Amino acid sequence: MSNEFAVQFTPQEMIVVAGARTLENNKVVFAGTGLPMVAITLAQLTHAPGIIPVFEAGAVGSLLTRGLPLSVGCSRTTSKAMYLQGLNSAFELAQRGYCDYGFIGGAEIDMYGNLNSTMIGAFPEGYQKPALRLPGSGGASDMASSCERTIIIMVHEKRRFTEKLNYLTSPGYLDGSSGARQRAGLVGQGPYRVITTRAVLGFDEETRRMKLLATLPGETVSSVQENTGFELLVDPNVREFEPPTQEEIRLIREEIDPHGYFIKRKA
Amino acid sequence: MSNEFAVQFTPQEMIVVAGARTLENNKVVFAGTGLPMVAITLAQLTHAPGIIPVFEAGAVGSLLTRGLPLSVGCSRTTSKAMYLQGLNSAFELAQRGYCDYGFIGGAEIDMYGNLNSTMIGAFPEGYQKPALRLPGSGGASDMASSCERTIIIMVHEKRRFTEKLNYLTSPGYLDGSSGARQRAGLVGQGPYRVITTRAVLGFDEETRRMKLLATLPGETVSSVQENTGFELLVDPNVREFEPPTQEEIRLIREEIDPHGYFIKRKA
Amino acid sequence: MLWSGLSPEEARSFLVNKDKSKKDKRMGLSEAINAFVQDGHTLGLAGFVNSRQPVAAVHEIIRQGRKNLTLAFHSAGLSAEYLAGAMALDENRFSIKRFEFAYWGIELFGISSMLRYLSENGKVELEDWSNFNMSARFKAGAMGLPFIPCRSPMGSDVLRANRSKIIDCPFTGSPVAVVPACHPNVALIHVQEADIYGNCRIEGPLFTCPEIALASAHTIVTCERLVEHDEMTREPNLINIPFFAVDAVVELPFGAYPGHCHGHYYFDEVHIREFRCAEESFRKGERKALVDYYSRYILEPHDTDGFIGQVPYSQLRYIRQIEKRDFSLLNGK
Amino acid sequence: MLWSGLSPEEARSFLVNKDKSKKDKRMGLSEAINAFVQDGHTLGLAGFVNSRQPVAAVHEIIRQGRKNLTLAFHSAGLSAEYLAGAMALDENRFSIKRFEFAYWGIELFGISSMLRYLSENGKVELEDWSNFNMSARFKAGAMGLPFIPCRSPMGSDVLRANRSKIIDCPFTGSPVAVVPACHPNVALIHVQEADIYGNCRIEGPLFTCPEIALASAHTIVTCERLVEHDEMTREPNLINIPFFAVDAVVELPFGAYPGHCHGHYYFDEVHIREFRCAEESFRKGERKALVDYYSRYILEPHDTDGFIGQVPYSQLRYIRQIEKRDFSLLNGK
Repeated sequence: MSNEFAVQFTPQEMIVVAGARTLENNKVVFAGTGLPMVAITLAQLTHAPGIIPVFEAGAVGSLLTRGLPLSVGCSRTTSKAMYLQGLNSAFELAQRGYCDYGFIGGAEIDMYGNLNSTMIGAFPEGYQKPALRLPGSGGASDMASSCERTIIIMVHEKRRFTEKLNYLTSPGYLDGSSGARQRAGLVGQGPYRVITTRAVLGFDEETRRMKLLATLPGETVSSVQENTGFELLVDPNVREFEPPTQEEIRLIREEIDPHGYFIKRKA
Repeated sequence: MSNEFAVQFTPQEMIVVAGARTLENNKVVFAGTGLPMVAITLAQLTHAPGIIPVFEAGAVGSLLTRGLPLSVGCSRTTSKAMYLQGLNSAFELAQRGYCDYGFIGGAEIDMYGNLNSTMIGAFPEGYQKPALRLPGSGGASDMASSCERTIIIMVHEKRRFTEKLNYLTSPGYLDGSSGARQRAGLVGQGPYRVITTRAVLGFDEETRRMKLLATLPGETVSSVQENTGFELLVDPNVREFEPPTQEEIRLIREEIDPHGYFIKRKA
Repeated sequence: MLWSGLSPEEARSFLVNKDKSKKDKRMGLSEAINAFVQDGHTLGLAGFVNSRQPVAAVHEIIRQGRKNLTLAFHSAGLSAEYLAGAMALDENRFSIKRFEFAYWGIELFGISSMLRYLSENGKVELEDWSNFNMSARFKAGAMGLPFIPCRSPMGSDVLRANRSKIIDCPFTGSPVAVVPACHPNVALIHVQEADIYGNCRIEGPLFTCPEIALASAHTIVTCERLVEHDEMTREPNLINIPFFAVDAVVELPFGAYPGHCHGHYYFDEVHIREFRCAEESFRKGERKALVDYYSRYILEPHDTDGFIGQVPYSQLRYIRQIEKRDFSLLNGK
Repeated sequence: MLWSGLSPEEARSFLVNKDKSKKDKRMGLSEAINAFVQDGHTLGLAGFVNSRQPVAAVHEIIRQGRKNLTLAFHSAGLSAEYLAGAMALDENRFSIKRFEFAYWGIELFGISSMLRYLSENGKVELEDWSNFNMSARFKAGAMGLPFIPCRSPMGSDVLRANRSKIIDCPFTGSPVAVVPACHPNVALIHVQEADIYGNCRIEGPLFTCPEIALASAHTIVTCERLVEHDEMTREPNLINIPFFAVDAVVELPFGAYPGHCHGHYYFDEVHIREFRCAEESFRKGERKALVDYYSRYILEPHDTDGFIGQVPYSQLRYIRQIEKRDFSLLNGK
């Protein structure tokens, strides 16, 4: 039964399942707060028990079996940790090359996988008085800079998938030109996947433009494009992403986030 | 009785006593191996129990009551330590300004308090094939660079007190010109005292040249000058340094270095 | 070049001239804040988001009132939020001039009402950094370096919104960002354990607390409990902040409440939501809830014990219980 | 620019492509040296002077023979001495091309016979650094930075005898030295405790062992004892080297003998003097004592247990006793 597809699930549950499935076993994953933590926990409980999480507050290699952390600085990130220092140490591990993936979110994304989590308004002139002030980079821009690849998790709305960011917080492929990241001095290779409430996307190797790889249940290539503020490339083998299994949904609802901290029961 | 002067003592014992008396209570002293460790132990056991030693291997604030360390990396440096990291941490404390004094030695010294502990031979052309190769800088040059003041401990021989060093390992006042250390990028103020087997010396504030402050028992201004390879300035108030007390000698011989590791019984 | 707090040269000479002896540094919180925190100062806020934030110290600063502070931190939640709320309520009594920071929010509990209020109304200067940037700035300060290289976030607008520079690596020729040291006038740090001399033992993630302590001119430590000096030195490898980087030690159980303190208590979600609701209604134009909150929990109680005394015992018991139960499961002790 | 070992770019891509999974890394010492140490490699020698030096690993390299190695360390005693002695005895079997170092001597036991022999005969390249320089170079490597600033020893000849550069601080304008990262091909590290995955717990001074492990392409750890993984993770704040920086874990009691290993055994002065006498007579032209020493203690025993078996039990007992007695006095345990 448990490998049968679930019938009812929310977009947040779908995104967590898609995120978890994207993670390879035995890789080092530098995780931002919120949905990435839920997805890593799900992956550790299913196909990827050997994932090695890194949290910017300091914990490395934890098993997230002590209750879902409500923050990357919370004590639950330290369960069975194999290294426990602080922010400098965690970011230096990424800068050195120890972190295969960074797993982050943002408020806006452009076609080259650059993210904004700082402000809505005019930059630089309006920086000191933005229309809407967001929390700021945190460690996301550092993960995007120095983890070898980045996995991005986003709510898929047209205003968030935008031609031009209000502010570039976390570097993706920058202007998309060949070697742009290297010229800027970045060491990681850049964005690998964008997991959204509607689709799983990657990036074209030639143009570094965002490319639709799979549509989530209920979506089509054109529904995804309609909800995207720039033109998507579409993979010739674009496919329909498999829905969550009953077991995945059970794990999320009963074991990982029973109180619905990050995964609300209603969409 | 114990505050009476000792009658018999060796030059090494005298130098350790002079070194210990130079140390102020409650100051942070970054100590090199050998005689500086003995002098700090003696100071902690006499007038300066609050001295805070720093050892480059990592220990800070130790009480040297667990037996004389035979190395700055030895476990005896960690007794009652209040911080215990590694080399980077210790040198960073000095670079930051936490270390009032660095306490070091060398094989050669010039009139500006620069030291050589690297090689005898022609530099740079003979660097790869020196006439005599010494152990090298170790942490001495770092202490001389970044501790606020430096106390130097030396065997006083003419060939060691030289007009021109074979190699400048640990910076003193460099060429002696005003502001030379600052122009070179050094943060500490430079040499404070030179404690030798014959004398206690300081530096003239105007010229930064070495200046005789006190002669050790058995020495005179001219005997010190004769054993010095450059012209010494002589303090107008030059005095005779008081001999070791019986108690100081007892501490050295019976409590601090009973096996004579650093303080040989014969000169 | 603006050096908020101390310049590298000032920071060095301040420390050189300071008494670094091992002495009893116990103080009352009010006395410590009064002695070290002055108008115009740059404060280094330690902790991380809502974990081990120096909440008690921040409340005391609000009680005493200060003007034109600069706040420097990587990621803060409650400590920045409380200070900003005090400014929002009465700028003549308490004010902040400038923020140097990477993230300000309350994670799970939402984005910051006060960051929105102050910035969208143009009331403060903001300087934008990444978490690594700010951590590296404190680290450079702790190391006695005027700057340190940091490879992130190159190519971003963050580096255009701050004082970092890009140089070519003298060895590889590749571009690399360099960030200037940060030397706050005063560091505010909450830890689990300290001795009377200021040696501190942090359990769990260290965040950037040791670096902030070592980089600052003065450091005020609040701790859940004082431990005997002999107990502290029995395991020197566990001492994270050495005594000579600390100026005041204040024993204050629940000093990070309503935030989280590893091994002692978890977040109090109930209280944090109460505070955040009051702030959010202020941002939307309704002052009363926030005025009431500050009166009841910060200004009228006079001290931390008074604040904690206002919190229902059941909440305190619950947050201790869930934190300690997790630990006993984990550690088998 | 010469990058002995790996350049920063090579070091990054090597690590990126490496399997970093948590797996059982126990190996025999001979297998580990054979797998990772190649001719022409740069080896990072951890420990400090004669404390926690990787003596057992170094002996095995001598047994297997290697050519044209570069040795990088801050302060070494025995490990450099043993390798250099092997070269002095037979350059066709074992040779060192280059040293990057700050101090090479045996402290109390005198200056190095082998440094004198090799350098005064012009047999090796030397690059001179300070202890802080070398520590900072490993630290830059561990941090993933191509260089790091270091304020010492400015104005000295040391900085003229190496590849460091002086730049003007981009913020203060003052001159500051910058030193290039050091990424050895292989780090050799001896610790007290490790688990089978390579997590290491160091007791006492850390020296620069964590930085060297994190900076190197491969790390071989020898340990006094293997501990259970669950015991190791019970106190994650005490883990100094994380598993993914380690490639081989070899349980080898007395792996730093005749040097000192904090908490386990003190220097064996008797044996160190025996070795040093043999070396010093070699330097003065008499080969036999050194040939005999290497035969008896390194080549014929085949492995570390064989070497330790050649040492009188009374010496082993004594050095354990004085180290452990000191600890029990100190810690009351």
